[in-house]
Amino acid sequence: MITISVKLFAGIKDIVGKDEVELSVADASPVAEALASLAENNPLLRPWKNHVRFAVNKIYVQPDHLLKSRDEVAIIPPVSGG
Amino acid sequence: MITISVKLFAGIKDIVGKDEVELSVADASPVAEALASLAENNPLLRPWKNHVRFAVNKIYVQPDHLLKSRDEVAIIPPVSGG
Amino acid sequence: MIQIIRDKININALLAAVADPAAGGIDIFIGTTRNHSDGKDVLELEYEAYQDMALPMMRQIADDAKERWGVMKIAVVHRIGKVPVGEASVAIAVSSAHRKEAFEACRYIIDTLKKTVPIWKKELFADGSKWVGERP
Amino acid sequence: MIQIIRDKININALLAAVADPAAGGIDIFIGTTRNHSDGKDVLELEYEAYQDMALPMMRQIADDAKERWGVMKIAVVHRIGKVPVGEASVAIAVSSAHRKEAFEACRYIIDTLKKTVPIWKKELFADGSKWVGERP
Repeated sequence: MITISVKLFAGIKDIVGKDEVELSVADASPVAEALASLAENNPLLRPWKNHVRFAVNKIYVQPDHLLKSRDEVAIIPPVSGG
Repeated sequence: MITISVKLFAGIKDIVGKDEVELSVADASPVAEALASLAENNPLLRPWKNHVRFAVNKIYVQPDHLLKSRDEVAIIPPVSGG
Repeated sequence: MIQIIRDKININALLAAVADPAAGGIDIFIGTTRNHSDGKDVLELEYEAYQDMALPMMRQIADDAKERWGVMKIAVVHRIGKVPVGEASVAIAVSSAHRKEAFEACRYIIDTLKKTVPIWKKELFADGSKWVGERP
Repeated sequence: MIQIIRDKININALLAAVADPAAGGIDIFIGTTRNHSDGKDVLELEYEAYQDMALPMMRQIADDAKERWGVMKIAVVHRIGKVPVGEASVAIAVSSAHRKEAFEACRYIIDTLKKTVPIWKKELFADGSKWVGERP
């Protein structure tokens, strides 16, 4: 298992009630596992699966991007800046 | 004959040395006559014939637009505002 | 706000003139005097206008843009007289519900103004001056 | 000048940042908060950013625009936290030798920023609030 930090924003942050959580996941898990893992305990997160993007160490990555220990993951709901 | 006022700008004003002149032209002369009439006494104006537009009473008109007494004519060299 | 002025253009005044609580975006174009022209150093610019014709034309161009793009408010200010290098000679602001229309209307206004409105620019060099624009 | 700030955006600071004696034009886009959304009155907006990612992305977008259009200087400032209706949430300024490139680069930057940079907007109504953007 590895430890990753997961940053949360906007609607997802509101559902979880925190802007950052630490997770333990299997080494070389796909980044999408960060959301799946949180959704296990929080059904409200499940419908978000197809509406978010992921970033690892501040760069957008595909959902199948593999994680390493200490990665900074961010779950990015649809952006609305500007 | 009718009397018209002719406003001059930019390079044409510099050649004539005035920003406005009064001219007497035949009634119903085309507006292009305003430049032709000035050019009679000032050869430097002759090459401008195909480089100017005309306005009568503050509206662009074609060179064959016919003049009436007291019209305000303007000889408009190529504009360069902005 | 459609003006020809001799003083420095105040961009905040244009912004205030086009502000609208229903606007989602404002596009502003500012034309500034450049320090070179055809490889020569420009020391200063001087603008002259046929004001009685230029002002109604500027108003008409703004009205046309408002109708064509459905934008909210438009400000067009042209400075005349001497304009030091780097300062604004013209500024246009357009507010709109959506940004696409603000950009397109603003670009239309400056393009049309430059092509049609009777205003002239003279470049002053160390060794003389020259009215800008096609000439014989 | 690439910034995410909590205070009111100062347009004059952006103008100063992109001023260049060789520039012929500056295009500025200002995104302002609208007072209605889907027929409801918006009282206030609140923005949140993933700053550590948003800032480098804003820098990259500006660099891409500079390379693609050959423009001179670019300023991009996004405000976060509460933004009253009518005030600027984002401002982008681009200076360029020629105006076409300033308009196109400015439009590219706001379009790309809105689609990609991790910043979120929440609308506050009399009876609640809502994060803007597609959701489940």
